Amino acid sequence: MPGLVPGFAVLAPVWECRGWLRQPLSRRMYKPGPRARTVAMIPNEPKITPELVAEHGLKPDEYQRILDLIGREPSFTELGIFSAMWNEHCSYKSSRVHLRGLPTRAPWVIQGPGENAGVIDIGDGLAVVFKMESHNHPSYIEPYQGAATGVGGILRDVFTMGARPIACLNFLRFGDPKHPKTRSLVSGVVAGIGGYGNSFGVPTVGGSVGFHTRYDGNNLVNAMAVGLAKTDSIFYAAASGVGMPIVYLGSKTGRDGIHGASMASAEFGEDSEEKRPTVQVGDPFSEKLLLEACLEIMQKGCVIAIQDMGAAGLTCSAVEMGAKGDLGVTLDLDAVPTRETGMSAYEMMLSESQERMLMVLKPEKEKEAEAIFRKWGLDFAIVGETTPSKRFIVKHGGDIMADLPIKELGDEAPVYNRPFVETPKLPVIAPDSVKPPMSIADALEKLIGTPDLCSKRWVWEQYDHIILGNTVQRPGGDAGVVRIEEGPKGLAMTTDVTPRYCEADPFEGGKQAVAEAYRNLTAVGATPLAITDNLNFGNPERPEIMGQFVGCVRGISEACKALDFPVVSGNVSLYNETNGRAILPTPAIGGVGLLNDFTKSVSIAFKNEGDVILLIGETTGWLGQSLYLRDICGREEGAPPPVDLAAERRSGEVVRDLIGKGLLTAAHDLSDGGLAVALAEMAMAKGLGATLDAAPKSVPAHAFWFGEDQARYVVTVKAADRDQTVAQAKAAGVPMAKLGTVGGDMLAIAGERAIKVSVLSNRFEGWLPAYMAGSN
Amino acid sequence: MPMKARVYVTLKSGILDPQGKAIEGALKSLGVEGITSVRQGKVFDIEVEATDRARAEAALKAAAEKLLANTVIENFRVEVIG
Amino acid sequence: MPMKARVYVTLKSGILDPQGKAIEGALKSLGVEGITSVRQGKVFDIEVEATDRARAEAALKAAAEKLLANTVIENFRVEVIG
Amino acid sequence: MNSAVLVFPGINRERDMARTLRLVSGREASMVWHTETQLPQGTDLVVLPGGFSYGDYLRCGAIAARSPIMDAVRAHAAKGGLVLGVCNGFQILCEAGLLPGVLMRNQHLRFICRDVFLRVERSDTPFTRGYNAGQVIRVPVAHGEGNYIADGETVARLEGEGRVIFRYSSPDGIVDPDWNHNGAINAIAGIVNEGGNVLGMMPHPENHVESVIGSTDGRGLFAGLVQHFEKAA
Ligand SMILES: Nc1ncnc2c1ncn2[C@@H]1O[C@H](COP(=O)(O)OP(=O)(O)O)[C@@H](O)[C@H]1O
Ligand SMILES: [Mg+2]
Repeated sequence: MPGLVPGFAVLAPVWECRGWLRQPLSRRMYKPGPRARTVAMIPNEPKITPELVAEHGLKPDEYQRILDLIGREPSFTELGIFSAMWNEHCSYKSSRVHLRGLPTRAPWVIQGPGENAGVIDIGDGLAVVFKMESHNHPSYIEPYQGAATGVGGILRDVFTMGARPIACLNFLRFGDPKHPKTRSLVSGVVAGIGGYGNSFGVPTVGGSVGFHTRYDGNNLVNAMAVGLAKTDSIFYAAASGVGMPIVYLGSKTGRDGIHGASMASAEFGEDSEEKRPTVQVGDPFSEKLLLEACLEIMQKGCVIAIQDMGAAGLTCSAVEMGAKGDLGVTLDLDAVPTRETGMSAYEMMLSESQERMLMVLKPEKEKEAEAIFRKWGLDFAIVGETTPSKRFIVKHGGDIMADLPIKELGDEAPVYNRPFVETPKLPVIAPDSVKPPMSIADALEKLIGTPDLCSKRWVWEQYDHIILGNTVQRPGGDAGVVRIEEGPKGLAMTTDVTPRYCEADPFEGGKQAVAEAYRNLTAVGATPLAITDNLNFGNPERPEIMGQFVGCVRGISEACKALDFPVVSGNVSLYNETNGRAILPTPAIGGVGLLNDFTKSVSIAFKNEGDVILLIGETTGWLGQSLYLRDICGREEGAPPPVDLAAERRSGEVVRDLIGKGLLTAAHDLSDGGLAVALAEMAMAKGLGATLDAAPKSVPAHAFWFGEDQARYVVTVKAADRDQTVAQAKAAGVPMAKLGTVGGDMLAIAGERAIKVSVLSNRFEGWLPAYMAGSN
Repeated sequence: MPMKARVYVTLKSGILDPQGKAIEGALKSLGVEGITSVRQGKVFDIEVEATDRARAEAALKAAAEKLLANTVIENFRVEVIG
Repeated sequence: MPMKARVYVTLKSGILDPQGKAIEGALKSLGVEGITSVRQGKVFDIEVEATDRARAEAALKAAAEKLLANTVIENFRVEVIG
Repeated sequence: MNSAVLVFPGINRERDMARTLRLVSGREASMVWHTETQLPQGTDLVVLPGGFSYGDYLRCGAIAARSPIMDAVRAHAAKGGLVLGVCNGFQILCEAGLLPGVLMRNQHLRFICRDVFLRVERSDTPFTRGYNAGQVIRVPVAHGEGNYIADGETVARLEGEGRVIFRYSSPDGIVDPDWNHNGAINAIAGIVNEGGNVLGMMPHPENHVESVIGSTDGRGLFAGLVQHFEKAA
C-alpha cells in the first residue's frame, strides 16, 4: 500500500507510510543495514531488555522494526523517542488505513488533516482554523488539570498556525450518575475547562454533556478550539533552510507527564489509580502570554516554521519540523530551559510540560523576536539547528544521546490493518409494538429532567461565553454563534454524536453524527463548511471494536461526501476501556458553519404569540434506540434511525433559505427525545407556551411525539408568512406540516394534559444542579 | 473535647507551580532581594471535636485525603495542636 | 548562604471565609465527623539567599508586607527554617 | 473623552473595553503597558479592564496592583481624575488601596458567567449620569471571585456616604439573596471611593453595548462619561 494515507492528524501528524505493511513478517528480521554505525553513547544508560521495550508499549515485532531501521540496538533515549513516535496516539497506526477514506477537500479548504489544525477560507481574506482533541485519560486521573491542559493543548494547536482563538467548545461524556466517581469527575473537568479557557480569554460557546455507565472508568473530555487568521499569513510546521536556528519558547521544561503519550494509548486496569504518572499542570497565564508573543512575532515576520510541543513534547515537534521540511535536526539539550535539576536527555525529550513552542526563526529577526519574548516574560533559547543530513541528533552534556533517521521516524512507523468484525444489525422496532407505559405529558415531564436531556446550564455558566464581545448565540441553543470581527459575517459551531446509535449501528451512527452537526449549524442559519472529528473508541486490537471504528468512519465519510462537509482535522483516541469493557463508540463531530449576516441568525426560542409552528421533514415514529424507549420504557434496543442524506440536505437547504429570507422567527433541529422534547425546549427558552394539534392518525401518538426520525426541524413563522413558507418547502420537495400555534404559558397537546412551561423549566433546570449538590 | 489543628497541603516536588513562579517574578520586580524560589501551599486551621487526640488525627487525615488535598499532585501533613 | 523559610498567611479573625465555610459543609456531606470549623490560609515555601538569618528574615518580612499578604484582611508569620 | 486602558499581563478583556470606548466615544483608547510610569498626556479616563492579571495567582489583582503604572493611576485619582475598574480591574483597585474591601471567592465557589440585574443606586455621579436612580439594567458577569466583603465599619461608611453605586437585584429592582449570585455583602456590585471619582464594579457593562449582541444596557455608563467630559470641556 504505497502512499497509503495522507497525513491525518494531530499532535504528531504522520507523513506517508510506505513499505511496512507490504513486507511479510518473516522478512522483517534484523540485519545490519548500511546505516549501521557506532555512536558514542553515555555508558550509564539502562540496558535495553525485552521488559523495558514492553514498558515502552512497543511490541516485539515493532522493536524488531526499530532494529532493522537503525541497524543497531537503540540507546535508552532513542527507545523513548521511538515509543513516543510510534505509539497509537502519535502514529495512528491502527486508524490510518481507515482515515484515508474521509473526504478532506473542497474549494474552501486551505489545509486539511496533517497540520496542527484544519484551515478553511471564509472570504474577505479570512480563514478559520480549528480542531478538536481528546484528553480523556489525563482527565480521569486528575480531572481539573487533565481537562485544563486539554484546553491548553488545543488552543496552542490553533494559535501555532497564526490564528487568534475566537471560541472553544467541549464534548464530555461521564459514567452513570450513580457511579461513586462521576460527580467529582464532572465537577473537576468542568472547573478545569473553565479555569483554563476563562483565564486564557476565549469564549466557550458550546459543547455536549452526557452520561452512560459505559463511561464509568473512562470519561471523555474532547476540547475544540476555533481561531481566526488571515489567509495570507498562516504558519506551518515544515522547516526550511539549512543551518537555521531552532528556538525554544515559552515555559521551562520539567518532568511533567513523561509517558503521557504512552498512557493515552494504554488500556486502564484495576491499578491505574495507583500508577499516577506525573501530572501536567496547566498555566493559562503563561499560555496567554505565549499567544500574544507568538502572534506578535508572526506579525513582525520573524517566523519560518512553528510547532507547538504537545504529546511527546520536544521529540514530536522537532522531528516533525525536520521531516516535513526534508531536513535534519540537531538539538543541544544543554540549552533547553529546565525547571528541575538533573534532567536526563530521555526526560527532556519526553517531557510534556505545557505552554511551550519550537520555532525556526529568520536569523536576521532573531534579536527582534527575542526582545518580544522577553517583554512578555517568556523563556527564549536557541536549542538547535537544521542540517542537511536528514538525521535527528540529540546532544546532551557533550554526548550524542540519539542519532536517528528523521524521515523514517515518522514514515516507517508501523501501520496495522487490524482485523475487524462488523457489528450485527439489530431488528427494526415497529412503533406500534411499543406500548406506552404512561401518558405523553407524563413522559415529557419525565424525559426533560433526565441526565441526558436536562439543561447543561450548570456546566456552561462556569465558562465565560461572552468574552471578546462577539457572542451572538450563547450556549443552550443548537449551535454557538460568534460575530467575525465587526461583522456582518458570523461563525456557527457545534459538537455532536449519539453514541447509542453508533453502538447499535456504527455506520448509521457515524452518518447521524455528521448529519446532526449539519442540522445544528443549519438551524441557526449557517452554511455548514467543514468538520473536525474526535474518534473515541475502545481497544482496536479487539475485532468488534475495530468493527465499530471502521463502521463509524465509513458512515462519517459517506455523510461528509453527501453533505459537502469535509473533514479538515481530527484526533483518534483508542483504548478507552477498563477491564475489557469499552466505552460506547463515540466519534464526536465538531462542525463549523458560516453566516453571511450574523444578525439573521435565529435561535430556538419561541418569539411571538400567534406564530405558526411548522414541522419540516418526514416523521415515521422511529422508536428504536430512542431516549423514549430507553428512559421511559427501560429498553435499550433496536436499530437506530436511518439517515437519508439526500433528505437531510434538502431539509437543510430549505431551512437555511428560509432563515436567509428572514421568514423564520425560531428554528430548532430534532434529535434526542424527538418532537415533544424539541417543542418543550423552544417553549422553555422564552417562557412562552404553545397549543399543538393531535398526532396524525398514521403514526402512534407516543411514536409521533418521541420518535427520533432524522432530517427534521421545527420552525416558527409569523402567521402572515405561513403560506409563502409552506409553498417554498413544497417547491423543494420537503415535507412540511403545521403543528400548532405559539402562545400562553402552557404546552398543550390536543387531548393531553397541558403542562405549564414553568413546571417543565423547573424539571429541566433542576436535575444537574441538584445532582452536583449531592441532593438527588 | 474541642481541639485545634492544622493541615498543611503542599505541591509534590516536580509538579509545576504556576502561582509560585508568578510570585517569584513579582517579588523580583518589587525589589525584594535574595528570594530564589517560591512554592505556594495551603494551610487549614481546623477546630475538631473528638474524644481523644488519635481520633482527631484520624478525622483530619480523612478530611485531607477526601477533600483538602488532591493527593495526585499534593502532599499533606496533619498537626494537632491541642 | 541559602536558607529555607516559610511564610504563613491567614485570614484575620472576623473576616468571612467562603472557602472555609464551603469546605466545612463539604466535609459534613462526605461523612467526616467532628470538624466544627475550617479556615483556609496560605503557606509559602521559600528559598532565600542571605548572609545571615536576620537578613533573610528581613527579606521575607518585606515580601510578606509588600505582596504575600493583604494586610487589610490577612495576618502573616515568617519562619526561617535554616 | 480620552481614555487609557491599562494592560497587565494576563488581562483579557482589554479589547472588549477598547472597542466599547471607541464605539461610544468615537475615539480610540490608548493601550498602556503595565511597566509604563506615566499616563498619556491628556488622559481623562483610566480604565482597568477585566481578565486574569498574572493568572489571578496569589490573590486576584494583587500582583498587578503593585505594577509601576499604578503610581500614575494613584496620582491621576488624587487629582480627581476618573478611574474605572471592571471585574479584575475592581480587584486591582482594591488591592492597590484605591478602593476599600476585598473580593473573595463567590459563595458557591464556582466561576459564573450569566446576565445579572443591577439596580443603579444614584444617577448623580459621572459614571451613572446616563441612567436614572433606581433603574435596573441587565449586564453580564463573568467571575469566580466577586464576593465583595469589607469590615462592618467600612460597609456602614460606604452605605452612609452613598458610595454603593450598583447593587445586584431582581429584574424589578428588589434586592434578594436569590439574585445575588456571588454572595456579596449588601449585594454590592459596584462602589466609588470617597471622592466619587474611582469606580470599581464586578459586572461587564462593556459587553452589553450593542443590540445585535444582545443588549445595550451597559452603554449608559460610557455614554454618561462622554457627556460628563463634553460638559466639562
Ligand atoms: N459542555 C458544554 N459546554 C458548553 N455548552 C454546552 C455543553 N454541553 C451542552 N452545552 C450546550 O447546551 C445546549 C444543548 O446541548 P445538546 O442537547 O447537546 O444540543 P443539541 O441537541 O442541539 O446538539 C447546546 O447549546 C450546547 O452547546
Ligand atoms: Mg440541536
